[in-house]
Amino acid sequence: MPIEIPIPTVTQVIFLVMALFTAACGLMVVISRNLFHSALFLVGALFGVAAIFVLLEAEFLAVGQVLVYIGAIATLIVFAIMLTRGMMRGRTSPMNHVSGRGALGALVFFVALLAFLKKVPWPEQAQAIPVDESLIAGLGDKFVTTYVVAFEAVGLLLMVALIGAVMLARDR
Amino acid sequence: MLTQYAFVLIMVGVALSVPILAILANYFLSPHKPDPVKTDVYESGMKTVGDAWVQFRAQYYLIGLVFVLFDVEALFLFPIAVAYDKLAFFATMETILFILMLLAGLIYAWRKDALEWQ
Amino acid sequence: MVPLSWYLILAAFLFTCGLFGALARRNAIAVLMGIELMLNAANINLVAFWRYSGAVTDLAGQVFALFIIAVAAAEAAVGLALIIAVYRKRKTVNVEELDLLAG
Amino acid sequence: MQTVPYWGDVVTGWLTGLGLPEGWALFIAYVVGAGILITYAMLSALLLIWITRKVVSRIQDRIGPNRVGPYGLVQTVADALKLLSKEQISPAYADPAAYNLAPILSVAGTLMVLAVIPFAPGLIGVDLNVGALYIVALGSIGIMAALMAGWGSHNKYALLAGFRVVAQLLSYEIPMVLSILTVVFLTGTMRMQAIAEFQALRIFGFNLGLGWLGILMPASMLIFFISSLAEAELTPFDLLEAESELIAGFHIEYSGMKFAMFFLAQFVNSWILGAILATLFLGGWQGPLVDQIPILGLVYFMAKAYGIYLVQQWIRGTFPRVRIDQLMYFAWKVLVPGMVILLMYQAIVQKLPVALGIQYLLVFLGNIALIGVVGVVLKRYFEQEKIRTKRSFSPRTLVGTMQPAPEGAD
Repeated sequence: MPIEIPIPTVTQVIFLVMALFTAACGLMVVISRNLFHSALFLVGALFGVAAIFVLLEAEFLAVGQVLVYIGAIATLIVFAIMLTRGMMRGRTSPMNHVSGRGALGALVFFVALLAFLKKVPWPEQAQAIPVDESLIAGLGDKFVTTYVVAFEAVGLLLMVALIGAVMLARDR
Repeated sequence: MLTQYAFVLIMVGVALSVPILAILANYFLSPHKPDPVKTDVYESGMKTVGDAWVQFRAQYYLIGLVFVLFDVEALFLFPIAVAYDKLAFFATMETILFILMLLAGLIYAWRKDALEWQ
Repeated sequence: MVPLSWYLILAAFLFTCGLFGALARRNAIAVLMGIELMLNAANINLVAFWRYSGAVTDLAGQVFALFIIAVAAAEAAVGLALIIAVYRKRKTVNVEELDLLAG
Repeated sequence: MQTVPYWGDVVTGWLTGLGLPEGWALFIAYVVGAGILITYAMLSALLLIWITRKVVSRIQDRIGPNRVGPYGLVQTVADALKLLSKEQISPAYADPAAYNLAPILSVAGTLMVLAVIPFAPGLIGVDLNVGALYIVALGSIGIMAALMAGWGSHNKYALLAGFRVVAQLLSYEIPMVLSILTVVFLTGTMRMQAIAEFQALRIFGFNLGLGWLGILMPASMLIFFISSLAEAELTPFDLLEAESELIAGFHIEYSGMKFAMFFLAQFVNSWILGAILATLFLGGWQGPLVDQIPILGLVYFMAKAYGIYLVQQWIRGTFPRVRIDQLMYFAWKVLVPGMVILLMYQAIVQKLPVALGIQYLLVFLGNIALIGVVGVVLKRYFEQEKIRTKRSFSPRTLVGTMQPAPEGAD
C-alpha cells in the first residue's frame, strides 16, 4: 500500500512557519544570555502569537495583542531592564541553581501534556466566521451584559495596579 | 477574512524587503575601511566617559506604567464603541464607571507627582 | 483548515518554555518574561478552543483571553515595579539573593 | 448611487478571466497592490522631503534647493544616491542584531500603516474590521525600533535619546487613541472605509460629501493633530532631534542608508498621520460629486493629505520647541484628562433620548468647551512661565549663579 503524504494547504504552511517562529523565539527568550536579547525574542514570540490569533480569525485579539503586549508590556520590560542593569555583566550563567530540576520538571510537564493531547480526538474543522464587524460588536456587548462584573473588576484591577505600581516605583 | 490578512502578510513582506534591499545595496556599493577611530563611540570628538549603558531614573518607568494601563483601558473601550448604538443606557453607566476608575488612578499618580518631569 | 491539535501542541510548547524560564532563570525580570510566555500560551489555547467550539458567536474564549491580557498588563506593571523597588534597596534582581524573609 | 467595487476583487476577477487559478490570481493581485502602495510611498517621500525643504526655506527667507532639476525637484534623488555610496560605519561595541534591525523595523512599521488608508471609494489596501486599531497597534513597532536603536548603538546619547523618544511616543499615544475612540463611538465602526463613508452629507439624496467629523468634533481633531505632531517628532515636539542644537537623537551612530531609513520613516510617517487625520476628521475622499465620479475621491484625498502635510511644515518653520517637562505636562495633565472627560461626555450625550441633530449639537458644544478649557489652562501656564523666566533671567539673580555650585546641589 503506497504511503500517502498529505499535502498541506496554504493556511497550514503559514501556520507551520508562524508556529516555528513563535516556538523558536519562545525558546530563545528563556535560554538567551543577554537579558535585552531575551526581551527582543519575547517581542518576536508575541508577534508570532498575534499571527496565530489572526489564523484563528480572532483579529481583534491579534491587534490587541500587538497593542498591549508589544506596545506596552514589552516596552515596560525594557525600561525595567534598563533601571536594574546592575547585574547585566560578570555573571557566567543566566540560570539559577535549580535550573536542572526546572528543566526536568518542564520537560516532564511537556511530555505529559503531549500524552494527554494524543488521548483526545480534537476537532479538525471549525465553522465559518462572519466577515462583518458583528464579532467585535459582540465583544463590546458581552462586556456590558454577560461579563459586566468581570469587566468592572478589570477596571478596578487596573486602578489598583496603577496606584500600587506608582507607590512602589517612585524614587522617593 | 483570512484573504484580507493575506494582503497584510504580503504587505509585511514587501515593507520589510524595501529597507533590507536598500541597506544591502548600500553595503555592496560603499567602501569598507573601518579603523578604531571611526568605529569608536561618537561623542562629538570627546573621549567617552564611563559606560554607555547608563543607569536610568524611575521616571521613564512611571510614564510607561501609566501608559500601559490606559492602553488596556482603550483596548476594552473599542468594542464597546463599535457596539454602542445597540447597547442599553445601563451600558453607559458601566462604561463610565470603568473610565472613572482609571481616571481615579491617574489622579492618584498626579497627586503623588508621578507625572512630574524634573 | 489547521487542525486544533496543532495549536494545542504549539501552546503546550510555549507554556513549557515559559515554565522553564520561570523556574530556572536567575534574573527576576527574566522570570517575569517566562510568566508572560505562559499567559500567552494559555491565550492561544483559549482562542483555539473558542474557534473550534462550534459556537463562535458565544465569544467566551475571546472575552476570557482579553481579560487575561488585562491581567497580564497589571501583573507586569506591578511585578516590574516591585523588582525596581527591590533593586533600589538591595542592588540586585537575582532571585537567589532575594531572601528578605529568610532573615 | 453606485457602489464602487473593491480593487482586489476587480483585479482578481480580471486575472481569473485570463485563466489563472483563483489562488494565484489573488496572490498576484495582492503582490502588485502592495508593490504599488509601497512604491507610491517611496516616490512620495522624495516629494515630501522636497516640499519640506522648499516650504521651510521660504519661511526662513531662503530659496531652498534649486540646482538639480527644475525647482530642485531631483535634489532628493541626488541625496539618496549619495547616501547609497556612503560607508556604513558600525560602532565597534554595537549590539549587531538590535543595531541592524532597528532601521528596517522603523521603515516597515511605518509602511504597513498604508494598508488600511482609504485613498478613494474601493481603493483601500484592505478594509480591515479593526482598521483604526491596526493603525494604533503598528505605532508600537516604531517604539520598539527606537528602543533597539538606542540600545544597539552602545552610545549613551543614543540610549538617552531613544528612551526619551519612547517616553514621548507613549505619552502622546494615549490622547491619540482616545481621540480615535471618540470617532469610533460616533461612527460605530473601526473600518476606515466605513468611517470615510459615514462623513457623507446627503441633501435630497445628493452627496455633498461635507459631513466632516472635524466640524462636529473640533477638539478631537485638534488633539489628534497635536498628538500626531508628537508621534511624528515634528517641530514643537522635535526636542530629541533638535537639529539646530543637539546631536541627532537615537540615530546618532547610524550612517549611510541605515540613517536614510530613519529619515525616510519620519517623513512618510508624518504624511501618513496627516492622511489618517484627513480620513478620520476631514472626510477622507469625501467631497462634492464623489458619488458620480469616484476618481474625484482620490483627488480630494490627496489634496487633504498634502494640505495637512503643508500645515505641518508651516508649523515646523514657525514654532519654537517645547521643553521635555512641558511636553509631559501637556500630554498627561491637559490632553489625557481632557480627552477622558470628553469621551465620557460623548458617551452620555449619545444615549440621551433626543433627536440625532440635538445630540450632534451637544457633542459640538462639548468640543468647543474642551478647546476653551485647554486654552485657559495653557494661557495660565504661559503666564506663570513668563514670570518664572523673567525672574531667573533678571540681572540681579544672575549675580550669585556664577560661582561653583555647592556640594550636592545637582
